Amino acid sequence: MTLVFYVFAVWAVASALLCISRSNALSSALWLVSTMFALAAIFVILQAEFIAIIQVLVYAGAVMVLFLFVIMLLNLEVVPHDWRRWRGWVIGIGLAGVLGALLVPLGVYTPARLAREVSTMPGTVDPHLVFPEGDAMAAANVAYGAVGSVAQPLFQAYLIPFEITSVLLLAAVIGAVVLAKRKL
Amino acid sequence: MLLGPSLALSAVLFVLGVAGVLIRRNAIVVFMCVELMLNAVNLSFVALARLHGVSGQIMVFFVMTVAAAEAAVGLAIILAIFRHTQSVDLANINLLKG
Amino acid sequence: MIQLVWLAVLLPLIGAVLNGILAIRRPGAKTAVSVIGVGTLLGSFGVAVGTFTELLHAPVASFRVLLWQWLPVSDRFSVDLAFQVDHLSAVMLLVITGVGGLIHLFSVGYMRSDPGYARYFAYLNLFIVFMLVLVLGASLPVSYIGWEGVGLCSYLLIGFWYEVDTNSDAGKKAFLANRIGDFGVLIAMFLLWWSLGTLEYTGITMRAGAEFSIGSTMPLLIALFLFLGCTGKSAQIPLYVWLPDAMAGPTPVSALIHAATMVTAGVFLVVRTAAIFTLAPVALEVVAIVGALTAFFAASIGLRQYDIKKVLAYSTVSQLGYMFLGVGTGAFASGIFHLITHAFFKALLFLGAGSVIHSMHHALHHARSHADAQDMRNMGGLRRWMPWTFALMLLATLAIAGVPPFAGFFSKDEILAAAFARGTEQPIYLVCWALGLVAALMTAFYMARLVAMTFLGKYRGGDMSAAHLHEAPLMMTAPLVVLGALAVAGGLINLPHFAGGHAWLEHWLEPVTEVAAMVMKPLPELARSQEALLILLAITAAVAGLIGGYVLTSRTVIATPEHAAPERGLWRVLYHKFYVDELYQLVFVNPVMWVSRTALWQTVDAFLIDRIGVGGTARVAEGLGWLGSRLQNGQVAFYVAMFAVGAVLILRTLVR
Amino acid sequence: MAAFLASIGYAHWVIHVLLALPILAMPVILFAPVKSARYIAFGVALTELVVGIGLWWAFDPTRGGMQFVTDITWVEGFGIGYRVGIDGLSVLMVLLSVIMLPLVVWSSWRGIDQKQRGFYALIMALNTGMLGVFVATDLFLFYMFWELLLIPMYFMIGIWGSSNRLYAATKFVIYTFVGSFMMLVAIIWMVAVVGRATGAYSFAYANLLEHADLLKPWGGWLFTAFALAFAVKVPLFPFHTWLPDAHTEAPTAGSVDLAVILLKMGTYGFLRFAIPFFPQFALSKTVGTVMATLAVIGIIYAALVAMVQPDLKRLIAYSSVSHLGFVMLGIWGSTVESVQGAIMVMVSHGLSTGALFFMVGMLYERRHTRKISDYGGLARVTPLLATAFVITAFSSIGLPGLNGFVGEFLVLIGSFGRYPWLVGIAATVVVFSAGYMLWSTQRVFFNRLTNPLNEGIGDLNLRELAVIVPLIAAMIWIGLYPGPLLRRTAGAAQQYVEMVQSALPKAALPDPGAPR
Repeated sequence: MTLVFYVFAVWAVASALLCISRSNALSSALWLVSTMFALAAIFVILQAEFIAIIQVLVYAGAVMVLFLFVIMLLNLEVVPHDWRRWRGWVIGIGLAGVLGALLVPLGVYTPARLAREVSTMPGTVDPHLVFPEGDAMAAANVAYGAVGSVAQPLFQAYLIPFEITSVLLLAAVIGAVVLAKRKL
Repeated sequence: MLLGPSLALSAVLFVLGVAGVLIRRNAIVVFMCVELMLNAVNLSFVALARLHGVSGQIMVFFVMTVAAAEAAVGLAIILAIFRHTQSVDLANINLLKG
Repeated sequence: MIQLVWLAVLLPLIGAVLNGILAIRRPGAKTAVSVIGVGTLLGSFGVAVGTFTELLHAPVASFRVLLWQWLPVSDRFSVDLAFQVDHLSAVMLLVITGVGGLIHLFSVGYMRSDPGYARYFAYLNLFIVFMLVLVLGASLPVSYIGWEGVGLCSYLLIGFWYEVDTNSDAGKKAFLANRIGDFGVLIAMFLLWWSLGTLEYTGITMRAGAEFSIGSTMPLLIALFLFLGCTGKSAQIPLYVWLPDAMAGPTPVSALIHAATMVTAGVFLVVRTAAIFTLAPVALEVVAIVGALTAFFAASIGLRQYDIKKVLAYSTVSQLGYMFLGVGTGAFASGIFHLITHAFFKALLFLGAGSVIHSMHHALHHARSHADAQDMRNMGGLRRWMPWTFALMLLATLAIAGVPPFAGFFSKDEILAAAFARGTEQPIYLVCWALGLVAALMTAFYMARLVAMTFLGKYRGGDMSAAHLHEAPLMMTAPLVVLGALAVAGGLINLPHFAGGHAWLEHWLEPVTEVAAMVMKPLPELARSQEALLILLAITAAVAGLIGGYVLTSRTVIATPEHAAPERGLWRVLYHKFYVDELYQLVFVNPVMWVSRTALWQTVDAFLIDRIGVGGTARVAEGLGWLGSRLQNGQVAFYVAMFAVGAVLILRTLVR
Repeated sequence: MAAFLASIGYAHWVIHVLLALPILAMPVILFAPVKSARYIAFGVALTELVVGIGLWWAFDPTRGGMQFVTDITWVEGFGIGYRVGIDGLSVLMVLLSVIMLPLVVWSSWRGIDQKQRGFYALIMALNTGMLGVFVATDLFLFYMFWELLLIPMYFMIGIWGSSNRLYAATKFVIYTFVGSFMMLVAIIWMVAVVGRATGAYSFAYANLLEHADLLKPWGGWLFTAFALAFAVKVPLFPFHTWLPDAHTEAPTAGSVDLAVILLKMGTYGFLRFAIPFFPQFALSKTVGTVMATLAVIGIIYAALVAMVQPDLKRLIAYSSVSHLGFVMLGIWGSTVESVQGAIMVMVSHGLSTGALFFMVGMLYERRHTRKISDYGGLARVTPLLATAFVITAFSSIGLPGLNGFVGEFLVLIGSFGRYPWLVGIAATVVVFSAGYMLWSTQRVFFNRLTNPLNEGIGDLNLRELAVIVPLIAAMIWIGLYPGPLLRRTAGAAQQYVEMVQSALPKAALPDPGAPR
């Protein structure tokens, strides 16, 4: 299982790197789509099947298509060097490096270690005791199926945010129409 | 069970996203890098959802809707700017300044 | 009558107010104004005579008339507006109201044709009010009201014809010089109150002896500061510059203020606070030296002046020097005696000059010539047209020169004798005596020169104007005659022993000066022979000066100012008053002006505080604002970088 | 008279009426027709005068401490109350502002032609603010009135001023505001400290004064905060540059109010708040010498600078800086004579400088210029104005027999004990003040009339005379018979000096020679 994870991980990182480095906007868009596919796969590995599907359908499908559409619409000629001057480069890489140095070590966290830090009782603690929700999710997964286990809390506990997102989307649509149309 | 590595992967992707935003001049590519960063965050959400329960996945769900909305509006703005200045080069879109 | 002494002050005050109203409302009503003006003066002269006679045979030497509490601040400091009527102030009261009255009478004639007639009398009455307050004041602050009040009136009167800039400048100069003197009196008052706890004259004389020891610093300080005030008011060496310029005022004003009354205020103050001065022998020496120096110095300048009033002005400064010399030697009575006699003959000289100027002005006006009515070089031979004025002026000249039978001789000789007597112990007084003697010679010389140039020889003013010359009207010559009589008889007041008298004034002033006399070593007795020698010396000096002056002036040909040869050498220096005015302008006035203009106003105020302080803070705020605006430079990447830096910082703190 | 006042319970309602009347009059003036604004304002001013004058008899000088006291809690939680009262220090200032109000309104009869309603409403607001400052015995109420004053003054200078009025108005407000916001911090700090120690939080002056010793550790900082706020208002030497600008640009009414009352708030503040709260620090050797030296520098510096001013109003502004330097010297002289002298200078400076500004305003109304060089030889054309100006000029340079001398003499002789050298230097101002005043009088009135424009200007009319004559009468009355005024402030001055003596070691306060 972990071997498959690493394959997809490498695939995702490689395509992300290429997405940044391609000078042609179209190719970098396509490479981004490929990272999304890699991520979808990883989601499946992490037993979040519904999210994986959504990732592919909504994110890769809709959003990236929108990007491609806009890139095509503007048919930008390939800018030979799309990079910023070297000064911008140095700052960019530098900051990214520092950020990476801070974030990547988080990878060392295993559930057990996380549990120990979170729980106040001394001594090693069983992660399952500290994070009961994880098992409950697994049970729900089994009981209502992959989609059900997500849908059930979505329409009960998180109903209000759900409605708000619909309003947000409405606003976004109107905004996009107003901004993009030449004359109303 | 894969928590550590997926967090590390999410960190790397996030950092690449940040680098992309800082380096690239093309507005749309910068935009895409932002999308990449969002994906990285989604990954860490999902990874931790294993521990913290389904609320992690719901967060991803919401992140995606927000990302979609943001992409739509962002691209509309870029379109409007492009129509005005025939270029998407971020360096010389700097009217909004002190 | 003594309790009603405030009437003497109230009457001229009412006169001043009434005339003031008339001046503004109906300046034309000349007769009403003159009646009020002179009437109130005669009234107060009557009160003065009444108080004097009552005081003559009053049991007590001094009376305190309380009007009201002026500054009731606390129990340890409460100044009453009270008048002190004692032997000294009664005498001064008589002199002021007497001579003042005569001068009021004279100015009725002199100022008749002047449009500001009512205003003039208002100021003159106001002057008499303040002079009386000064003399009668029971404490230093009350005298200070009079002290500055007379300064105010002299400012108003000198600058009476304010249309001409030089006149108002002269007025301002007089006031400022007086103010410098007043500063000295103020400091003396503070020192006095903080050391003796009282400002009343009686209190000071009583407590001074007990509190201070002879020669200690406090009385010396107080005395010197008081003397600074006196030099300002009585025009002594450092601060005399304003008196010659004060001649810009109408002549009766010069007669009243700058000869008879105001300028003697300094001598009066010294005698009044004699107790303090005697406790500081050094201060007395300073007074004597300054007096003698001024006498000599002013007399020398007087030798070469051509404006008749300027000559008399310098003569006044020199005679004041004599008074201070007299007081400086400790013979206070002789100082006051000379003050009185000087008031008589100097007022006479000034009024005589006034008549001359009046008729010259009248004549030149008719002849349409723009010659200066006061310049002696335009006059000459006026004897024929103005016999009365000539005779009286001659009389006064003999008096001031110190020819025996006249008043001047006795008072001046007494001062010189006192100086000589004191000189036998302290040699410094010998020098003063010598200076005094030479000054007497010079006084006689320039007075003779004055008389010769104006009255003798032939008339230099052109025959056109000669036709209109005439003797001054009776109204003006009457006061002259009275003053002439006083000038002659003045000596009787204090006829010294060798001349058969019993020095009445000296005994009269005993109660005032006895406290001082106790402290000071009495004047050593001069041997008969020495005394006779002194008298002889004084007479020869007087006569030699007179003859010299007459002979020299009548022999040289005097050219009218237009084509007079420029002065040369020593005469030029004398003519330009040793360039003292220019020196003061250079050393004091200009630097103060420069300092306050550039140093203080431009740099400190406008630049330092306004530009740097206020403007500076404004610029700092503006700079900070500009810095903030630099952050929003429109570059999206720059904003994201800022985000990233923020994120890094937060993470650094959290992750650790 | 006192009996009559007691019969109508004068003591209870007088302060509230004095404060409320102008505020109530404001809306009436604003909504009245333009022509009648002046008359309403003048009517209110007269009633204010009639009501206020009663204080002269109602105030009982023998009884020390506060009179006409009222204490209504306003904000329960913080102990802020509507606490007012008058004592020896403030009775003269209240009377002065009450007397000045009708004169100010009447003097701007012709001068103000546009937006009259706004102008008179602002005068009313200004007057309430002024009275409020002097009667408030609650620190919060005091601070509120203190800041309330800035607004009307800002508008008055800003709208009706002359050429660069906005610069002067903003400078005035910012200068005062920067100075006084530290004071607010200090007030709150004090109330907090005292509240915490005694349990009850209250802004009352008496309560804070009682526990003043609790504030000793912070005495230095707190005093500096108060001192900064008041020094700007006084104006003490380095903080005075706003005054000449504010005066030259303000309309007559504005600069009279500014000169007569606003400047006194600073010195009143020192006497009432800054020193009694922190006597050990305020009157210690170092602070005392520093403040006294600043005061004397202010006296001499302002007099010297006044000598070279081309503009008449600016000259008078600098002269008031010099006069107020005397008040500061008097306060720090800390003897009964010097404190009484300081209060007397506050009153007499108000009269003489107020009169001077009125007259310059009248000249400005005729010739619309303040430059001395534009005038010349006016004595022939306007004898009345010339006589009035000369009398006021001599009163302002301290001629004995007029009001200026009384205050200055008492200040100098009172503070001579503690600062002999400083008083010696300060006394030289007698020469400089004579210098600048006579020089300007001569160039305006006593020289040849060359400028044809000056030919036509008319002399004072009846209205203007009615403004000036009472002031001159007051000057002569105070000059010759200041007894009643001195008696009224004696109690408060005595109390102040006792407080000083208790706070200072005996040696610091010399005593004059063997008393009478």
